[in-house]
Amino acid sequence: MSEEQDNNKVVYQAQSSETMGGSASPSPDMDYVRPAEIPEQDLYHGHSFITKWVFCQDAKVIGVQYFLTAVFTGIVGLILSWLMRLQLGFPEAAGFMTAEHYYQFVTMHGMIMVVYFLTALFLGGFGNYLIPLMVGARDMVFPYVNMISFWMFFIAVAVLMASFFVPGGPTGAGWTLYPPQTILEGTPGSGMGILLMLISLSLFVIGFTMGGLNYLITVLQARTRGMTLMRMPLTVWGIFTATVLAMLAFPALLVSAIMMTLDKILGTSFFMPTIIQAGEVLEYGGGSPILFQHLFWFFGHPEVYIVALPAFGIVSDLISVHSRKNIFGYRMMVWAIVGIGALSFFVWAHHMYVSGMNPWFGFFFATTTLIIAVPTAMKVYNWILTLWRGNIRLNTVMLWCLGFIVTFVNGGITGIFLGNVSVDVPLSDTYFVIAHFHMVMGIAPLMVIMGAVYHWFPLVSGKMLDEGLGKWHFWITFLGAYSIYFPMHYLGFIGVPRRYFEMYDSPYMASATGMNEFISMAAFIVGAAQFILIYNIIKTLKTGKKAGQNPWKANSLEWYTSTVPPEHGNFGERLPVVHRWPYDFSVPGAKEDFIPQTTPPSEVVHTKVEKT
Amino acid sequence: MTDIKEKEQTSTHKIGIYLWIWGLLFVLSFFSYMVDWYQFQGFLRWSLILIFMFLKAGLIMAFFMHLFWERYALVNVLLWPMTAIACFIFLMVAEFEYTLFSRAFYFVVGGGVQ
Amino acid sequence: MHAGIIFFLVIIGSILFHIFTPWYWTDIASNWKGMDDTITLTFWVGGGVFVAVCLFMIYCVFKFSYKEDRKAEYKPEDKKLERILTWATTLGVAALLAPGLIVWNQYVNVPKNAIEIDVMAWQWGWQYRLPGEDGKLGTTQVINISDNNPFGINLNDPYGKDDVLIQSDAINLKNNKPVKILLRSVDVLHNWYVPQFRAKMDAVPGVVTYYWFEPNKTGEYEVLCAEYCGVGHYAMRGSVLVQNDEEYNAWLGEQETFSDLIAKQKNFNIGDTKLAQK
Amino acid sequence: MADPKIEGYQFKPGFKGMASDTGSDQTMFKGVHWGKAMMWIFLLSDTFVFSCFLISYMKGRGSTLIDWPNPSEVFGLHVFGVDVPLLLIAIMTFVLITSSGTMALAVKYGYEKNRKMCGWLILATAIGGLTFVGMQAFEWSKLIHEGVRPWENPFGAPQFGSFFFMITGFHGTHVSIGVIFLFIYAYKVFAGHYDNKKRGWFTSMKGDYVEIEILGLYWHFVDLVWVFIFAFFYLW
Repeated sequence: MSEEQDNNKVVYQAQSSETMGGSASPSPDMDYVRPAEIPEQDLYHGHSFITKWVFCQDAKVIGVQYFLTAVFTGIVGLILSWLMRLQLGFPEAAGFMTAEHYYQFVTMHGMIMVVYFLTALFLGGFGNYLIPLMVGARDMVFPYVNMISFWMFFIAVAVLMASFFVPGGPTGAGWTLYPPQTILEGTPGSGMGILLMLISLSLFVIGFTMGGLNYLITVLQARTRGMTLMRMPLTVWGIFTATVLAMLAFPALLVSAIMMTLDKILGTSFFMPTIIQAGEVLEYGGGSPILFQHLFWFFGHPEVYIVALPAFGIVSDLISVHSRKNIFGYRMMVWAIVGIGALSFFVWAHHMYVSGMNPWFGFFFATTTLIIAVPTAMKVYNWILTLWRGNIRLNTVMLWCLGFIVTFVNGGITGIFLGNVSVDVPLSDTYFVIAHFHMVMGIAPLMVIMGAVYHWFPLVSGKMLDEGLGKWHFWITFLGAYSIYFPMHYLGFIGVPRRYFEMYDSPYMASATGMNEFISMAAFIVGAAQFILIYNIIKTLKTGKKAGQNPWKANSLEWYTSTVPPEHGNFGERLPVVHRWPYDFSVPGAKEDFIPQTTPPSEVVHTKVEKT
Repeated sequence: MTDIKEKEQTSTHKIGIYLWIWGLLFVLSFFSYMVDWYQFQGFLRWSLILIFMFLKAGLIMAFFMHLFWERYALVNVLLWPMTAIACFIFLMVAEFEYTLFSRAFYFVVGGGVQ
Repeated sequence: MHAGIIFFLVIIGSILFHIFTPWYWTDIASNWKGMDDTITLTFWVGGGVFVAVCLFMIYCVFKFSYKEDRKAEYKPEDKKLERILTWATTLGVAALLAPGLIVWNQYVNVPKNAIEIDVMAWQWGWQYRLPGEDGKLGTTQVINISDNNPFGINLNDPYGKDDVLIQSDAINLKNNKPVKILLRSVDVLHNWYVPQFRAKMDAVPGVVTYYWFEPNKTGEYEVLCAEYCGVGHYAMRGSVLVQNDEEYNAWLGEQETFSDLIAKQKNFNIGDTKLAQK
Repeated sequence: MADPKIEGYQFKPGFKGMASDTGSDQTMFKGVHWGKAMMWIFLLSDTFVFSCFLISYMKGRGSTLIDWPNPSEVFGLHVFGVDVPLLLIAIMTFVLITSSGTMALAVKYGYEKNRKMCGWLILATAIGGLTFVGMQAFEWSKLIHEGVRPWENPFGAPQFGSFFFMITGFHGTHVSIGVIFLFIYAYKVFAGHYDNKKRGWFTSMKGDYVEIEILGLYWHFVDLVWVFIFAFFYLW
């Protein structure tokens, strides 16, 4: 054993004896971990304000930058959704809104929430902050590229927001941007609006590729000693797999954006067949609109899982920590994440059952889609089986997790409706679809984000968020959001089509008026409730109580940094050495109900540890 | 990374192998060109084009890009995602045939063929 | 504890909402009862799983909420339980998938005796074309469309001459007779959707798409556009009148054919590509 | 490359090795430099970009009713009174493969720390790339002169021009970026930045000859893509 090895062990023994108390006699053989393959990372430490906080190369600062920018776009998206609900619930009060405005709001709301809010928040925000900490790295492997990644994202957001102020306004083509209408006169924002949208998306993809390479290589090549892939927290697994999906799915978006840009500005006909509009034959011909849909959904379906998988991972960790129990079936959880990720590339056209594609695809895609239901269901079982015989802390974090389970199962079940090809026929393009995807990839991931914010805020800021405010925040959000989207499914059953500016002159739809008013009211309240969190954060930063190290008594490495909040370089003098998975909670024989990942086996020989 | 490791990695290959592959690539490119020169048509043309293409691609990846010498962990990570592309290609072939049929039938040929 | 109670009330509320909801699907008026049945099946299986999972979760919240002196169970894996759950789920999913695929097989295979109807969509309206006595529709091209040839029928196609043209957003259908809806669009995506018939399909410019159904209840129904097609999307309505044989035949007899239209127009000029204005 | 030696790690061959590499701690790709792993993953992503372009091309070409122009004639050259099909493209292929070969040798000499040889070979590669871009510019101008535009062309389906300019343009952009980097790295090699571990201009990280292999990977990829474009666009 090398000298370095010995030194290292002294350090972690000192560290872990604080938490574990006394231990059995250490046996050097059983604690052996291979020496480091890679020398210490060469880090650039910022000195000025600019290099420390603006063009910063520290992944944690970049994570927070991503987080704040994404939250800003999220608030814009929220306001847009309010405006939409105002029109749908109370059209008289929304007299200022024309159909053009409405469709622009719909489009921007969708695009912002899916790409610029959820994707950026989970991968850019949580990914940057948590990956290096959780795998025991000093920083992301390419800090400089990581910084550029954020600023590309920032420019992409700026370009997107600029489209609100150009002549013609932002694009109103629906977030799916289906040609031909996207670039034709009959759609609002078909001039500058759509161009800025496509440019912004391309910038996002480029910026994201830079970030994504960082996340992947950090997970694959920069783990600390002892950290095998099967000892990584599920959060890292979720973000890692989502990043793999992003690296492989965003190319399709980039390609379709480039082709559509060329259709728009050069008059090529990739997606444009012969078209007559307003009595004139346009200079297009021979293109195929369905090709765009295939490209878009080849990106779009993995995109759904890019949002969902990090949420799956994070919620697994939160549930495990707060029910003081190991995650049930860790191996199954990992394989489910990987399996869902891999399968997500073979299901894209289930968004296109009634798009006029080759009808025989229906059989293939319905089958692959329903196969995905199996690993997803296994994850749900494992979450609730983790609660089973746990010791559940019913704090705000756990409430968000429970809220996630309810909304996710609800949305997952309606997914089986929509994935099963002939069931999809009557329901597609109706409010059922809206209710489904908001429940499953709007509300459910949002619940996880909120839970994660309450869980990791003490790490980021060193202070505990207020529990009382947190509970109010949760209950208003959960009950409100549930009462928005649960009844909305039934509007879909009636057959109310989506993307209707107004709809009340059809006899069977008139009954939906009252429902729409109710949904709108709930939407206003839920939206407003999010400001409780902002208030809570401001209040906590000013007067909150100190969190101290590891307030939740968690096992994973991010809570074992040299300082709280962690400084640049994360772990002080020596990197931690990992000896076990991060879920050793309530191990029989252990003194406390948790064993940190850094605890060597020799210290816990008297416990009945089954998995390391 | 580490200096020690780099020195170990410098056990590079003999120059001969690169020259061989280089030569093969020229020969294969020449063959591909001959496919056009002699105007082979139909199945023969397509299969020859594909064979030469995959051979060239394989040689470049395996030797110039060193995949032949890389460990399976890396090779598999790089090659498995291609199944998604293969699936995409396969389905888009079915899709363009369907589109072509639809266009030809409803816009040009019509009921006359039945 | 209150958390568990509220979650429980949410689940109970969901069930009650489903039982007492005044919002549910419209009375079906076509042969696609199979779709409704599959939905119902999915609803019971899925709803059952939803309620079961949530109730189990609530039970755990009541039973296992935090106590200082209790230690949670330590059991990283239970291979047997996981295997049982996997197979049970797989079976359940297969049971839902099978009827779905069977119905889809009917959906893509149009019966031989179906009447073809050409539904032409544009921003923002519909018009229809029925085959004439030869039972076949003529071919069309978007570039042929003009005031004189509102459907863009190819003039050299003999099958097109007797086609019945209905330049209105209202169409009549014969009760209990399958129809094959051939959708085409001259500009952007549209979708000819009657909620009571359940079926739908996008109209895509550049190709012709299809679906079929058999109306089995007389009456008038509203047609909605179900694929976003620009600012007028929400106002793009039409109507369908399902009639008995005699009424339908009487209506059909009054309609103009393409040859009638040609005869009516003295200066037939194909080069003039003005879309018929409504 | 032969397997590097890693203290305390037992290398196994083939799929067994894959399992043990994946299951081990610290790194999954044993002995693979971070930058090299990054370049590989980036190339994987870029492969998807080009695949999507080529798949779109297949779908577009396959579903058009208008005849596709015969590339053999369109890209033919009239030299010395004979029509030679695809002559320019054949030369371009030749040039690109030549540059790929010089790059492969540059990587080899880089690892052998043969500064001079490595530098000259990179420079040769850069010049090859530049020649390629130049010929592509000539080809573009010739076609534009003949009336081929992204939205129309005199030979047949309008998508021909669209896909031609888009795909070769995107590939040409890759080549151009590669050429720029080749010149930069040639300078860095000649200046000895990798021998004295000079810190980079932007990233302030120390350089190493492994960067030549990373650059080489990119350059071979560009060549690889050309193999596919050559087969699908010019020969098919």
